[in-house]
Amino acid sequence: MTKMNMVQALNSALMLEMESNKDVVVLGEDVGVDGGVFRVTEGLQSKYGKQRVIDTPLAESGIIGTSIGMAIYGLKPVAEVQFSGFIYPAFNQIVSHAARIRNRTRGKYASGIVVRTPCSGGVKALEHHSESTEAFFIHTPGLKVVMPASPYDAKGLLAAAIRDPDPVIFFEPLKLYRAYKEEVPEEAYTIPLGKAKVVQEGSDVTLIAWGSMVKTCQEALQLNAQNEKYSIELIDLRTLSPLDWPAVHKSVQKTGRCVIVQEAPKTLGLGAEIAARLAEEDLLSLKSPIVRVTGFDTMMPYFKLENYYIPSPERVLHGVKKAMQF
Amino acid sequence: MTKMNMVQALNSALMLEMESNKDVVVLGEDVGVDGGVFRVTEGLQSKYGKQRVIDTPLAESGIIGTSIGMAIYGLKPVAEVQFSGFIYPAFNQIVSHAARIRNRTRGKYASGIVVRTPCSGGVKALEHHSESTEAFFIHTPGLKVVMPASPYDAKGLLAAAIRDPDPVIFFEPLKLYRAYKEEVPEEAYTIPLGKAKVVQEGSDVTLIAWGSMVKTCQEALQLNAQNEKYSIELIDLRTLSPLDWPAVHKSVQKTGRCVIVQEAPKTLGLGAEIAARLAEEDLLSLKSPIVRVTGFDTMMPYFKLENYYIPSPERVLHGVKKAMQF
Amino acid sequence: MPQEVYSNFSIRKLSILDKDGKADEKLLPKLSPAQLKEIYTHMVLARTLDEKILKLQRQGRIGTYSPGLGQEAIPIGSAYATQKQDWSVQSFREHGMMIVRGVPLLNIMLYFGGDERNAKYPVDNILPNSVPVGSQTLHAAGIAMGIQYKQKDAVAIAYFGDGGTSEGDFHEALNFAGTLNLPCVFICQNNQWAISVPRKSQTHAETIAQKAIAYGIEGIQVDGNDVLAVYAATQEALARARTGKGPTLIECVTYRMGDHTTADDATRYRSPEEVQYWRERDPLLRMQKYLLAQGMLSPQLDEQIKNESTAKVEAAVLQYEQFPAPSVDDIFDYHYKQTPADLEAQKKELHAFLDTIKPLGNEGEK
Amino acid sequence: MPQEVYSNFSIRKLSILDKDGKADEKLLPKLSPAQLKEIYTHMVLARTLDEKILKLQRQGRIGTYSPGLGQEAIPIGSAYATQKQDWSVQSFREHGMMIVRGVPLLNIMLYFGGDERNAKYPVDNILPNSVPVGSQTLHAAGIAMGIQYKQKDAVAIAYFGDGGTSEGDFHEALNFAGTLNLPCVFICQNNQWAISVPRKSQTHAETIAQKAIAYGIEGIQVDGNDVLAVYAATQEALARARTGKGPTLIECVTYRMGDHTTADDATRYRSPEEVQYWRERDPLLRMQKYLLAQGMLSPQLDEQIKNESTAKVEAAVLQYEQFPAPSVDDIFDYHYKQTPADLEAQKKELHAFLDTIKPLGNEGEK
Ligand SMILES: Cc1ncc(C[n+]2csc(CCOP(=O)(O)OP(=O)(O)O)c2C)c(N)n1
Ligand SMILES: Cc1ncc(C[n+]2csc(CCOP(=O)(O)OP(=O)(O)O)c2C)c(N)n1
Ligand SMILES: [Mg+2]
Ligand SMILES: [Mg+2]
Repeated sequence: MTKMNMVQALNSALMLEMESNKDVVVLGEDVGVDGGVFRVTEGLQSKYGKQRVIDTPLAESGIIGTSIGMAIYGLKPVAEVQFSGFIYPAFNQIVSHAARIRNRTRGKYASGIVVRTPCSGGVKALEHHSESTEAFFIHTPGLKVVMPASPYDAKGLLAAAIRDPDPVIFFEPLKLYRAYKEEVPEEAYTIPLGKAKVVQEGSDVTLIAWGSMVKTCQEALQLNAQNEKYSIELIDLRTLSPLDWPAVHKSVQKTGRCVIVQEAPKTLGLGAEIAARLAEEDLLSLKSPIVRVTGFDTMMPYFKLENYYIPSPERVLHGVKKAMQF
Repeated sequence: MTKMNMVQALNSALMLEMESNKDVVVLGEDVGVDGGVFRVTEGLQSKYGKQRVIDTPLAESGIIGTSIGMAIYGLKPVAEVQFSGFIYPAFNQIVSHAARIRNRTRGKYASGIVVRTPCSGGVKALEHHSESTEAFFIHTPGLKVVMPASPYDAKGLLAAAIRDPDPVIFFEPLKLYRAYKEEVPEEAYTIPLGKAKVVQEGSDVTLIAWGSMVKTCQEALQLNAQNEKYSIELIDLRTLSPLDWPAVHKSVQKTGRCVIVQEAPKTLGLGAEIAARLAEEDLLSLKSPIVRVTGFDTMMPYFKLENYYIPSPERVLHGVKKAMQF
Repeated sequence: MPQEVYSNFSIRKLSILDKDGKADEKLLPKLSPAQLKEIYTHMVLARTLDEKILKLQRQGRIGTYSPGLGQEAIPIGSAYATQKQDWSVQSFREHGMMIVRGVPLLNIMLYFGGDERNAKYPVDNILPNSVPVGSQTLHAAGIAMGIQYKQKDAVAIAYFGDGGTSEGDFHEALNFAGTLNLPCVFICQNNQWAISVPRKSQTHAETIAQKAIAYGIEGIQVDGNDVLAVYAATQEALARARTGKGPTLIECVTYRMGDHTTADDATRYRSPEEVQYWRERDPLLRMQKYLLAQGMLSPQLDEQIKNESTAKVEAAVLQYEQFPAPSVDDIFDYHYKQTPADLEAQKKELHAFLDTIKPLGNEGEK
Repeated sequence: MPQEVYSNFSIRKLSILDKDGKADEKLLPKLSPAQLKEIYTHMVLARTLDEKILKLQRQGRIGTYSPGLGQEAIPIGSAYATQKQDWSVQSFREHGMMIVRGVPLLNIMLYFGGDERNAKYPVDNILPNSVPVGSQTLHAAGIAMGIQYKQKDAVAIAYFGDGGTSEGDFHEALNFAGTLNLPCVFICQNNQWAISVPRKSQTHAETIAQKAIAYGIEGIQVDGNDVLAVYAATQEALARARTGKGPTLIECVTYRMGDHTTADDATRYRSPEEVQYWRERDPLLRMQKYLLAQGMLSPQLDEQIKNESTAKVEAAVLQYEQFPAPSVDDIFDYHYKQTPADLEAQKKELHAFLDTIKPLGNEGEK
């Protein structure tokens, strides 16, 4: 065990998966000599060579389209899109091909690529560098979508994504990259895709979050511990598609209240699907209306105002109170 | 008044808007000499010339990107994307630019383009030709999203979209293009964006649909009239973003039951947002769980199986029964 | 402005059989009479299949179809130059390539019959029809990256139309291929039209071949109605790619003799004279004339080849029409290696609903 | 394979001031001494601003910054050739263009201060920074379509980097411009690097200029550290576009003397020798030497220009730092011409929440 931040944990996962599987190749803009603009791929090229860690031309559709080709050929490409706000040029390749090759060929070929991409705000970046774009991919059949919330999970989930036979969009909340360190095993391990984590148990209300909002919720729990002292159950979804519905269902069956925290714009963010499922399947268990604490239906504002956009611990607690005081 | 099918109604709207506003230009693949592969733009080029009705190279990002430039310059481009399954190459231009130019320049410039695109299935087309992609755009702040369900609405909504100062993604359900004719005024008129239509009043349950699902629901109403005879209120959303929430709210307040019918994949289709809003704001009025009757979380199957994917009148009624018999 | 010329570039052009089937002897590729007859036989089969599917479509027995009429020399000449380990990445007008590489006619028909089971080909290294124009070129580049990484003796061929060269993905594919020196061949079927848009409205470049210059790679323009020229140019490009000398863009100049698809009516936008001009340059007739003149083909043998083609096609039609309907489970079962629980639940729900009603029709089986 | 040469193409190259500031007299554009001094003054101001913002960034007084250090000749030389009605469509390294065209320094600083109010420029026909690489080239093409439709005497200029030429949008923009014969000029700031990726890993083409051949349009390579060559080439291209003769691709060869942005550390991937080589080709020093040698500039005047620049920049910094914080309403109020009801409700909800807590900090005002 050693202390790692999320960048180190991700880097460790890449190192180990490349070590154990010669078919894993890494490609993207600046992933080679520079080690990625956030250093997640640092040291990979010097260890595994330029044929396996490829600095591509600046073209996201090219990166994903060629990754699909490599996956069909039998390799396991781990592509980096430098920021999730730059994934859109590759949208056609992801939605029309990566998500569909297996189905289109009745399983003869598959495009089990991993697309790593930093996401979300909170680090005072320029426009397009702080986007929360997960909903687009959750709505797309054929993909899996993952977003870790801690260094430990990041390493285990990335390893699982790389070993998974299906295409995975792997979001890395850049605010968490260097936010803190925790104990992370040096050896390889996986955390199963599709399984949420109960971060804290509670009985009054279920709080659902993913990515950097998990940490925000943990801060909200601390505020709560000082004041209201509600018994809050916090769930970190970890995998956003397929959703761990049983985990959500079980918790809300218990608490009867649900607050969903999401940084993305409100309308048709993942919170909508969770609320809808609850309204379909758990209506009678609900003691109070579902509450969504989210970004607004606007673009992420430039950084002068981003802290008003991104749900804060205070805003989360405000939402919890709303659910509790109903 | 004269009888028009939806293609004729849309064509009439384009003819009239081009007539009254010299800044309206039409561009896309095959929109000129050929009049569009569905003939929606038929006769425009011979009437308004090649400078105003432009057959572009085969490049959707190019079509939308140049439309944005024209809109910034002060024109009103009405771009056609040949099928909504081919809108993805333009996704970056739509999400990163069309939706944002006004905000980015604090209103100095705007990109009030109209993107017309046929959508949805039911006509035995090839892969990618039957997609329901509206959710991607509803989740994107800065856009408006419209989908007419009748010839009359198609003409009025397209005229309104062209006169609207904001970017509008205008979906045309291709199954309805020539499905039937109805009385449509020959002169210009508009139907306001953002307003739903109560197609039929009822008191037992609210049925919400858009695009070609409205017709499917109308067929379900006929089946219902023969058998169960529930009092069903059918709402056609017409504009999907911004959503006419007051219309939905008012109806569900009255009926206490809600069935949402959508052809798109279930997860994070627009139905999710409507259900979520109801779970947030109308929980106490709900007499039974929300029901979503939708496409599945798969790609639209090739046409041999498409009739099992697209909600049928029978499946809609099955959903209504589920809500009523709870 | 005064200037200094910095660099010069040139684009080559190749044609071997002229429109009357006379060959430029010194350019003839090394092919035995048996091989030449085999190529011709493939062309006849492709044409026969094309005409048959068009008929089926008119009778409502198959869906929208994109004929390859008049373009047979390109997929067939190029595929004939490939080796088993090479990859063919098609667009949607390369049925001739599938024929050469051994994809059963049944699979070709199933695709246009709206049946997803079409694309599980019993032969390898061929990707299915790719509808989003231009996008498949990147898959070929990616496969070539795989070949390069594994140091294999194979090449990836991408097919696309003149319209396809306008898409951003075409650019990115050629740029990746040039920059990474990939074993890749890009074959443009320049059939003069992208639905109703003529070649000159696709690009202001005089040739498609010269687009190679933008990527610092080889480019050549070939008479695309000359199966021997297509074969020779592909052969050369494959050899170049196989020996690490990088990618080639081959522009094959041809003509779409039919409508864009059965949903199209080409008389709306082009003249009968133009069609007639190209009919006189038919790649099949040209090869036939050549073989007859060389004594490699007799009218009797020709007749026999045509009869055999018809028989093959009719047999495939029978197979197609007797093919059992797909199961509705097929909608769900191939999206993931292991179908997620929620999707399984959706499948169950559909079954439960179907149990409540009579079947919708004979399109599928539950 | 035997061959016939089909077409020949060539690419021109232009350079006027050599690295020591000596001019090729016969190539000199017609510019008065006052104009030459004005160009130089713009260059000094751009450099002064750049250095100041870099300092502010290190002090945490402004956000991530993309310096234009060493590339001043391109945005300034090209913008100096424009007329008021022309459109400038920038990427994110064209501060010099904004200076020439009259955008206040305050606006430039506000952008990097994360303040959306930056881009409401008081001067017209300049689009704001465009971050998604390559995408803005299509906006320039679209504006040119507008100009063409309205038959106006204007031209749209698009700026982008060497990296930008790899994106599909670049391809589509040049292809639209060529095909539709648009009044458009494409200016590539080829500064040898796209973050850590060197030019040769962007494309296998020897020059960026030769990419013009793919679109059948004019292409020229220019010494991008020579403000007079940039001016002359732009002038020529603008005249061509203005008279209906179509678009031009201008490759300006330069060097990114600083880090990619303040978040980057270029020493990780490039050698000090390379940087030194280019430092000796500094566009600013070159112009200074030329003007001194011509007697159009004296050391005193030079000093004065520099002092005035510093004063302007300091004044702008003061403005920037005293600029009132934006209102949280600004998050909501500019997405639509008229804000939809649901969005107004979200704004209200935010206000209601903010009323329950103390302010988060001084980033914004409710
Ligand atoms: C991205 C995309 N846009 C539009 C279409 C609709 N479409 C199908 S084929 C075609 C024309 C293709 O022309 P070309 O590339 O020359 O190929 P050809 O049909 O001539 O073989 C168009 C516009 C599509 N399939 N994909
Ligand atoms: C579509 C997209 N992908 C990635 C990025 C991240 N990024 C910003 S600048 C840059 C390099 C740009 O290189 P170049 O075009 O040569 O311009 P330069 O920075 O050298 O001026 C990259 C990769 C981006 N802004 N947009
Ligand atoms: Mg074509
Ligand atoms: Mg650069």
